[in-house]
Amino acid sequence: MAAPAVSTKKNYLTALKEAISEEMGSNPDMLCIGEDIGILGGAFGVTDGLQAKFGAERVIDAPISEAAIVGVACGMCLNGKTVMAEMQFIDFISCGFDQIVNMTATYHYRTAGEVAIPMVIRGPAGGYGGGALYHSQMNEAWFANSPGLKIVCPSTPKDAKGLLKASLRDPNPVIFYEMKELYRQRAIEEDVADGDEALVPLGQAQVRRKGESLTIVTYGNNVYHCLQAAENLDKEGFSAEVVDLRTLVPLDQNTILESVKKTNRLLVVNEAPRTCGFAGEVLARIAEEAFEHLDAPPSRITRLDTPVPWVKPLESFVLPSVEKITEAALRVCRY
Amino acid sequence: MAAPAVSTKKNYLTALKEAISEEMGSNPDMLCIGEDIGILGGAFGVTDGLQAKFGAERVIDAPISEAAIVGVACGMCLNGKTVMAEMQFIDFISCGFDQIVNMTATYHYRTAGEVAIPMVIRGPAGGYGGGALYHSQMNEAWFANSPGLKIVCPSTPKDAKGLLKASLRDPNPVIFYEMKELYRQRAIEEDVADGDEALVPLGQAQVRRKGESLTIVTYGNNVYHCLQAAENLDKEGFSAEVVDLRTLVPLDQNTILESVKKTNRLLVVNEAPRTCGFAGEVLARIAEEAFEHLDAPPSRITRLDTPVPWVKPLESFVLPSVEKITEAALRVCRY
Amino acid sequence: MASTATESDQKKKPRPTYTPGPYSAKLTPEDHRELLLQLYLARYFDVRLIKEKKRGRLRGTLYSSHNQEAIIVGSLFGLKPEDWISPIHRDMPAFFMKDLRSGWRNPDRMGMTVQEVCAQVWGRATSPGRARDNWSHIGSKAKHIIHSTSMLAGTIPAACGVVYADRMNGGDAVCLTFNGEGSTAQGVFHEAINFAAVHKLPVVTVIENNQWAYGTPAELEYSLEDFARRADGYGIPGLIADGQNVFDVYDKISEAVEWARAGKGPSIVECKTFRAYGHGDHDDDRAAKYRPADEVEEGRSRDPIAVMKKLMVEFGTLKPDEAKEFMAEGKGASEVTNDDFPPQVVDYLSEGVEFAVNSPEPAAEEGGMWVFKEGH
Amino acid sequence: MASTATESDQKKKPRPTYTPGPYSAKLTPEDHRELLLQLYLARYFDVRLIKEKKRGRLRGTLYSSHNQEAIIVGSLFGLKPEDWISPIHRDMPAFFMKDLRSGWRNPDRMGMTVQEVCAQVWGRATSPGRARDNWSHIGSKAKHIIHSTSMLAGTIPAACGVVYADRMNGGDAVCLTFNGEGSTAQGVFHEAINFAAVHKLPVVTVIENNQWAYGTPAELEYSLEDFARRADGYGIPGLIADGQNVFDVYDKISEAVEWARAGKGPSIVECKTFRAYGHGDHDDDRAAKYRPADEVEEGRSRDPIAVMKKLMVEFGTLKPDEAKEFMAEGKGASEVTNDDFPPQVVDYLSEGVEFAVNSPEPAAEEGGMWVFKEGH
Ligand SMILES: Cc1ncc(C[n+]2csc(CCOP(=O)(O)OP(=O)(O)O)c2C)c(N)n1
Ligand SMILES: Cc1ncc(C[n+]2csc(CCOP(=O)(O)OP(=O)(O)O)c2C)c(N)n1
Ligand SMILES: [Mg+2]
Ligand SMILES: [Mg+2]
Repeated sequence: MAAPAVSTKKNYLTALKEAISEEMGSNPDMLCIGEDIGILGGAFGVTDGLQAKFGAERVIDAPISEAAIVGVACGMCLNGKTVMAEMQFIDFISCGFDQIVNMTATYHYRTAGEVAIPMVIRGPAGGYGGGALYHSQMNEAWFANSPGLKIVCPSTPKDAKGLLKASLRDPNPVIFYEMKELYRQRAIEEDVADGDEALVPLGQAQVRRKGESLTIVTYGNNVYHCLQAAENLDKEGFSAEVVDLRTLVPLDQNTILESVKKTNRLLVVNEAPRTCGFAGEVLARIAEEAFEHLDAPPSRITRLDTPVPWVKPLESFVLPSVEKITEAALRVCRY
Repeated sequence: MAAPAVSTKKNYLTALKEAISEEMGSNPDMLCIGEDIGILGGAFGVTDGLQAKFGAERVIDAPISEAAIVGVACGMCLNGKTVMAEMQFIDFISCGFDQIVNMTATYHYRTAGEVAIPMVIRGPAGGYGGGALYHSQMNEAWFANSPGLKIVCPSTPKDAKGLLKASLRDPNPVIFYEMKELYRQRAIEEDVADGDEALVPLGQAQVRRKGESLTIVTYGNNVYHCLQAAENLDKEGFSAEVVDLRTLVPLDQNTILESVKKTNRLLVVNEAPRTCGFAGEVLARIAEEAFEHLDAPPSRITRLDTPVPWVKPLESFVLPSVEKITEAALRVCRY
Repeated sequence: MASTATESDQKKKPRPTYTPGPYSAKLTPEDHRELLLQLYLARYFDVRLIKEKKRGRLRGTLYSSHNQEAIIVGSLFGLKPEDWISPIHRDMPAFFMKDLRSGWRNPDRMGMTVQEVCAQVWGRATSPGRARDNWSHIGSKAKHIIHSTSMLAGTIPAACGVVYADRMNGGDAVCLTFNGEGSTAQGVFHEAINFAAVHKLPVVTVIENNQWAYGTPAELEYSLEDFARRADGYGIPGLIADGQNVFDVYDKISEAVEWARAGKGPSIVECKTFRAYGHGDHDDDRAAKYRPADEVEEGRSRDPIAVMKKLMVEFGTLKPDEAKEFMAEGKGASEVTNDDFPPQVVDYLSEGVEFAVNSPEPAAEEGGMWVFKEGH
Repeated sequence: MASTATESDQKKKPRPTYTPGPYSAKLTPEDHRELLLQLYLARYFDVRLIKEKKRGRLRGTLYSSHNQEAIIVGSLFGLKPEDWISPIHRDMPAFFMKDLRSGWRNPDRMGMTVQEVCAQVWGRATSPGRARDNWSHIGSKAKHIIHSTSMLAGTIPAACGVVYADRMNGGDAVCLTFNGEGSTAQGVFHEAINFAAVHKLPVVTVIENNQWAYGTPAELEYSLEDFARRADGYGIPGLIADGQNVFDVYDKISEAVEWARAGKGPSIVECKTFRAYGHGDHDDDRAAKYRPADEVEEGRSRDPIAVMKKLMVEFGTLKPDEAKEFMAEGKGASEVTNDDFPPQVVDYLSEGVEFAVNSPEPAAEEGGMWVFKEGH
């Protein structure tokens, strides 16, 4: 018997690391800035080895100053650079909020196109890990309501790499949500290409599972909850189509519309607070655009309108779960 | 012929001024803090005369430090005070963002009810005045997606006074959006009561106009655009019901539902960016809750997903107008 | 009978290694013993939690205050019960050490019980925040402890507000905020201290300068060596204390507190120290790589318990043979046993741990509660 | 033939009121004349706009730089063309005065044309930002001018980023950011200056201390009198200039710029001045009430043009009778006429105004454009 081939499959975190490293290698005008990204290699290790490879001038260990991190990055971009700015946790983005929504997001608009800001603000995001109020946030809706920002949230290693590379080549500021609970998840490891071949364009959703009875639109970690719920549905005789948005802004509305035109039912799932969250936005657009195609009320499963509490039972109570999604999906299917 | 009686009607700004002054008078534990609110009396004069009346200890001219203004107010509330914190323009709230969404909004939640923060953050908001990107914002959706904050936006002098008084008595933090274009608008002046009689409870929408053909849900300055559009609709043989939300969080869903159950058609109008805005939230809720009652796709007119540009033609291009609302309403009615 | 010191007497007497400052000079021998006990208590809290975690009884990250205990103990020792504090991640012992002088088991003490703090560490319903937020993110309005968020320096504005309100009410409470040196780079640090300086608010900003902010050395956080110099930009006093010497911390903090209570305004007290291990226990292995071994050895060379004992022996408030009891100093969690700590310390904390272990988790539905305060 | 000054000669010669600093001492008589002309130009811009508004040709708020022109002129005069600047609301003339030394009408000048700036004031499609944002919120990547938002101090981080990038590219450009004294209380001011200090970035923070931030006096913004002292908290130089004396501004800024260009890092230059009128023209009437009349009189007593002329006469670079020409100094917009300004100033600016007036408004559809950069 031959020895089993060594797996070349990569996890989500490695994929991100490769994306940054490859882009740094091919773009001499690219810099990275963030807290503890150099000497330490990042709280989670996404930038591990980067400073050794590209030097401290291009991989900057910043003071604990989120507003300066974003603002400095913005100035670098204004002067011709491409910058990856890391938030140690995406929750801390609130401390640099004004520099993002008012300085960076609007730069192209207010200069009538003179200035482009090719910046990616990325960081670990999302709940399910017991991170509590300030290490669990999904705050993408703040930025979706702030014109001028693209928003990306990959769910697989391939997408993590491909979308991050595409984001780093995009001439617009991108807020990039990484699902920290997926960083080292073995079950989702997969082959990931190198270089340009790895690119995944922004603005394209991906149908993760074909189905006829119901369209479930989601992104990030919730993709896996939805896929599991879809299996539960199978047992009840319903087949769910699961659409992974991948990019939230700009939204790939067509893929959702096409799916809904086929299934005539919609459930949207995300883990952000319900009111004014992105799930509501998807729901609203489909209600507007595909009203005639809906055979049941469009529905959403989201975090409750609460912060993310710490201990497991409380956290589970407020976040979407396979059970909650299954139940809601069945309700929509049986309507 | 007798001399005409002197009008006792008050404008929106005077109503706000009275609300603060009355509450300061009846609540010795109330303070006010903000930029230029004391010596100057506020950029628009909402706090005119307040420092002379209540002293510089209770009416604080703060440095240009929005984060400190909010955070200091939060600490005062933690220690038993009620605080009105003014943002000179609501646009600058982004500079105090973290202190609002992470420190203040969550205080009650993370202390399991031990601490309440009776704070009102208020400021001039909204477009239509040529204020451009940073003096025109309606950023209520950021806060609607941040659990723990109430959100209020009055459209009339009575509501301005009554809701501000109620907000100042509410034990929760409230973000209070004042429509600066209404501050001194003569056409909306009205009699405004004194003291407790003036109170308008939070969480109750107001039907501004009865109608049968269509429900238009809106708030703030857009109420007047919708009322004008409703008159245009009359001419076309449709009667629109106009619901003024007044309080966004908590939302008076019942009033909207009852109206939609009657009219079977929904148009939501606001002047914030479209994606993840509050108009989309209302639309989504009604699509979920009153699906069977809708005879036409629910629809929304919002600002385009752009900043608010400066010069008139550009500003008009991106903001809702009577024409745009009329057109959309007709489309919904004729569907 | 008076004796005159001869030259040879003077030679025999070793030169004191430290001269007590004006405040610490007034401490009684009992105070000395209490301070030493408190140092042991803080240390024991730290190593006990590490042991509990190794035993599998505890999840979550631990941010060790090992080697920094003199800052917590020395800062809190001179406060009045009604003073406020605002601890951060590395100050967990501060929650139950506040107002410890009113009696460790005094139910009216203006500090948390060790039970409450352990319940928080274990994530139990008996935590002051009912385990809704994690780590050091607890507090108590009743006990005058501000509840922090994760956002560093984020409570300094609240500290200003708390004492502003207190002053209006005729009080003279001071608020001590604890901060790592790295967090002084935050914008809100500047806004709050500026506000405090303008209004002469009694806020004392304690900077625990342990040379590192997670994986970033101090020189990449600030352009000067002494973080106390941040005070100069506001025209407020910026004191420097030896963070390994509880007497010196007590002296400098007392000076700042007196200044504050006298209405002279805020100040900054930088306490020089060194983080013994990783940023959190998840970082121990990496920290061993990113920090040079000699720097770590040098940084840990002055264990605050050892420093304290040595000084007490010098001052004559501890007998040399007593100093050889309870040898916790210089040892990590894997090396110490309960015998390395005074029994009253072990007992006190054990009560807290057992309380926590036996406390229930909060019910799931609590996750949906207290978003808003209802019914007023 | 050398002559020896007698005692009586010395008596006759009046004592100089100001001794030129090391940089201004090197300015030529032509430089003096150019500087004076530029002061007139800045002043004329201000009064001309007020007049245009009174004539009804202009809407929007005007933030007057009257009485503060020496700061703009003196700061910009020593810069290299490729240096960057970041002006704010009170610095409108800076946009077209940058690199004026390369020739007022030189098309390759690294500054905006007066046409462009006037087009912005009038809200025309020919504005550098196509009138999408208002007031001073313009800039030019090509001309090295950072585009500000309204959020005060909000461009200092970008200034850091711009010069960081330039340094990486081998450049030695300096960036000058202009700020009111009130805006130094912003958190982002602290974060950015701290960052600049750590990385020794060539950023010079000019503080125009005009004693008031809108309706709030400086003592409620800061606890010290000299805002230059903010520098002390970062260990960077904090210089103070007489903001009414263009030579002194030039000296102190040149010192800071040389320091920056030599790689020694950032600095702060506080220029003491006084706001002549209201915060904006909408505030003129109220400002007359909230500011004591004697304070205003005192604050305006040293008109920068008058100060300049007096010094030039002393230095012998302006003849006493020339000093009586073009008497704009000390007069408000309602009092001056075009005769109070040198004709080349009036002509230059008039070209800008006429260009603006005759420029089209942008088309409505532009409101929906350029949210994202497309097609890459
Ligand atoms: C605003 C903000 N940014 C980033 C973090 C992540 N973070 C947590 S602790 C830490 C380092 C803190 O260093 P320091 O202030 O020196 O305290 P120490 O841990 O050394 O005691 C960082 C960067 C945070 N908590 N808050
Ligand atoms: C972050 C922020 N908060 C508030 C304002 C509103 N505002 C505009 S100018 C101003 C006063 C500025 O004073 P100062 O910095 O001294 O400049 P000056 O107007 O005196 O030149 C204020 C409060 C703002 N533009 N940005
Ligand atoms: Mg530290
Ligand atoms: Mg000023």
